[in-house]
Amino acid sequence: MAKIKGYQRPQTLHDKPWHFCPGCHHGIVHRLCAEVVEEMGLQSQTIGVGSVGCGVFSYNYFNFDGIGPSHGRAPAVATGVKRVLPDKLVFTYQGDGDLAAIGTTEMVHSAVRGENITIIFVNNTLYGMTGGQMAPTTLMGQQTTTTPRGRTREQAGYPMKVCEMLATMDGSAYIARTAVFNPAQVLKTKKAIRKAFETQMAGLGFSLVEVLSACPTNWGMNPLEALDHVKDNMLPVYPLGEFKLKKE
Amino acid sequence: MSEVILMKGNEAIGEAAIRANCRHFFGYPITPQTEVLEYLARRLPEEGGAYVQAESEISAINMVFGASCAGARVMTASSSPGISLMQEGISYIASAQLPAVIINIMRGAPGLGGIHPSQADYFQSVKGGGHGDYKLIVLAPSSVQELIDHTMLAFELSEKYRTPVMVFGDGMLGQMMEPVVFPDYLPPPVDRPWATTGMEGRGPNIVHTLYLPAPDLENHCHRLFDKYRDIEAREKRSQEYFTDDAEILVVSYGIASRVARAGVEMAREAGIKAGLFRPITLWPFPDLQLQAAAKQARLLISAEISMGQMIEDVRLGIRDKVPVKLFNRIGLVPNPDEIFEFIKAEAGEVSKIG
Amino acid sequence: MTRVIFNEERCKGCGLCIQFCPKSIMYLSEQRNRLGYNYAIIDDMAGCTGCAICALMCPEVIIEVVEEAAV
Amino acid sequence: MDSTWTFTRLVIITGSFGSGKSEYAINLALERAQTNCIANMTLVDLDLVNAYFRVREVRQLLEDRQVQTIVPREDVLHSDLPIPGPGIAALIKNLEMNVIIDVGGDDMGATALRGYRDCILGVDHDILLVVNPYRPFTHTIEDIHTMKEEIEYRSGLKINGVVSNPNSGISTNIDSLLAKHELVNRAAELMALPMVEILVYRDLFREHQKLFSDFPCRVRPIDIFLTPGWLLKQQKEDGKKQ
Repeated sequence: MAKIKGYQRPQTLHDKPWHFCPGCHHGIVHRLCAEVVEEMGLQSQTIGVGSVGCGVFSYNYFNFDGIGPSHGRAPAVATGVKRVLPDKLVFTYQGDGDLAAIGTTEMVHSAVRGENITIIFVNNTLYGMTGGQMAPTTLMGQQTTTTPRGRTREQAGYPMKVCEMLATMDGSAYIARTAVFNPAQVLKTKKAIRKAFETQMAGLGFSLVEVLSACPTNWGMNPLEALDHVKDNMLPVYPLGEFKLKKE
Repeated sequence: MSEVILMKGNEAIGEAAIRANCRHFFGYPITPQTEVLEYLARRLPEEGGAYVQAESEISAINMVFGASCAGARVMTASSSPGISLMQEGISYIASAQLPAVIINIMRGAPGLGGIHPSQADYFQSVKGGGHGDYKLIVLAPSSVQELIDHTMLAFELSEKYRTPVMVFGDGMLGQMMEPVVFPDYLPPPVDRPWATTGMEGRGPNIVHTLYLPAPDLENHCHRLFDKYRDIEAREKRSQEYFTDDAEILVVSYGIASRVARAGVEMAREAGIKAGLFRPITLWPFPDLQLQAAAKQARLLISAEISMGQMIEDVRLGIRDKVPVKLFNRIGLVPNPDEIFEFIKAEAGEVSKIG
Repeated sequence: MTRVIFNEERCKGCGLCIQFCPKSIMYLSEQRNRLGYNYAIIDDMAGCTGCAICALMCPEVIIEVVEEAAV
Repeated sequence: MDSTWTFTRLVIITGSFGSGKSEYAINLALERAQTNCIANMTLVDLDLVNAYFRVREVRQLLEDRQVQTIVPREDVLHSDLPIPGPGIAALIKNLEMNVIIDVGGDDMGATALRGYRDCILGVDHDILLVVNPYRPFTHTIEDIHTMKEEIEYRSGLKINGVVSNPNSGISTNIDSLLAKHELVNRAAELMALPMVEILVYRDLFREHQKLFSDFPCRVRPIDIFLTPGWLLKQQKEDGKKQ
């Protein structure tokens, strides 16, 4: 009885259960990163740099070398790794609090330097780990524990658009925003991650893939409602697409 | 390579790092340390190394964290306000048990302070600085030659114990020029089986500092402190001048210890039985050596360019058996006359007590 | 023939696989697994085309789709 | 060898970091003001790249000995802000004034000269390169040549004389001094620049006065102003022990 692969869990993921809530998109994005590493044959050549937030345990799930840095500093840590090991695949996995708030400096300047690393940026418009506080990417009017009456311009300004900003940097080589709210988008996200990793392995410079993601628990929705929320409310603010594509 | 060459302290640190086979440096400009960066920006590319001017000291120390994870011999340098920004990273480096060398060319503080020499980061570096239960080996050179020797020693100790080591200088040491000789010495290379270099031929390596279950954290801290006890047992270093019969023992480190030595020599010429005890490691503090050096002492003087920080370790070290007084100046390196006058006045007091 | 293998004990019952199954052959079980979730199951395995969209959407990575050659 | 060098009224002193420019500038200014009784002697601290050991630290001493100083204004005097003192351009153009400018080290320091280039070119001037081959980036003839070209490139000005300062601090002895002076000589020849003078610590000069009395170029005994005396003494004692 021959067994042919239809879909099989990648070797680049340890066989252990996630800590994520039901319907959390972190699981999908983790899996896609692992699949691309495996498909590119880079398991033994990859160093993943985690973050602080719901993605904090990424190094426990990925079956390749991993580092747990402090909050927001992953791009600096990845810079250090990459300058020592320029031929390896070095990527960070960061949420919107980690990347777009406390880690803004590190993110911007690794793009400015054209640091040859990849950032996988999971944007779910709030701080998941600490229980749903406002993030720089929180939508206008969105209720969080620190914007109990909804985000207002007077109090907290406007959502931060990471891709649009980083695409203006000469050092960035591949910048894309994707989502995972349906199968087609999941495939596009995987393709974008692959392009980002390929950009890095070709030495073209800084790459970032922003994945619009659901946080059903903190949004107060069931997983299916959360899919619609991404589609209906996040897409108008955070349009999908490739914002930068450097070739050679 | 035993040729004499005239070097500024900050340049000497940079060249020492290169001679020690350090090929990765991450830093941020700040007076009076900037020449370390400038020197390495010029020299590291010549040696095939990587130099990155980070966007902040916070980023610099985290680049050091990453480079050390990747198995490199790595260094950063800054001065007091910049070292404050690095404290978070230092705590992580200590917890993750990564080797790294951090140079602090101290300047006047608190706040923005001034650009003049200072020793006011003693508490910060010796007593913690970053969050949590950890220790930092702190070496206190007192000459440009020792900046070289201690930078090399710092690499050796940090790799031997997998712990961050700070070389504790001040603006004057960083800026002054002295003739130096680079020793024929190379910190021995150590295996780094824990490094995250890609899992070729092995399982995944993970470097992290998160221990959520309370017993895990407790065990982790005990492991760290077992190591620190080992360091305390082996690595206390100090130097002594005229301590055999010293009734007044000046305790001083770094640039201040050189002034103190001159002051002690003046006191000796004036017939006062003064001596100098110079801690070379500030942590671990050489308390046993201090006790031995102070066996004839009736008074200890802690001479520092701070408002009285090391004096606490001097008191602890001598177990409060001998009174300890403070001699200090802020914003400048004192003149030996000043220390001499202080010793002379105290000697008068001591003799009155009989 | 295609077979979808669930690691039912790790299913958190989010329902994304069910939502996107083009053949609508999946649903949540009345039973709860050891984690306490109603887990996803397939009623009519013969109707499965092996498209693996369920695996594509599953955030838990607990679905494997295999083809078993006829003996 | 040119041993009869005469200085113009504007002497600009350049060189690598730590070549001894500032000490030379102070010694030269004092000699010209006191021994040669040159009036209106002014020393300009244009070292905008160092934070310590600058002419400004001995400003009082200089003014007590008839050398006026131009240093950054009081509120930024002890900062690391690269702000030149006031009125330098006017000073350069004023033919009544005798001026020595102590420039910061390397091409980085020489950049500060660029802004004064046009007024410098309008008057008679000397631009001297102080060379100490014991310093890391002027260790070889090639390095010295490169240093000269970098300074000229950044300042937009031409160096017209070399000052030899072959010292390794307190460990300098007569043999090492003469050996490295020979290297500076060869560098000067290669660059087709005259040797203005050689700088020798005063005690070494005294010790070997005879040798220096018929030296092929002018010899200037040098006093040290910017390193504290106690430190020099200690360095000397420690040097002897080794």
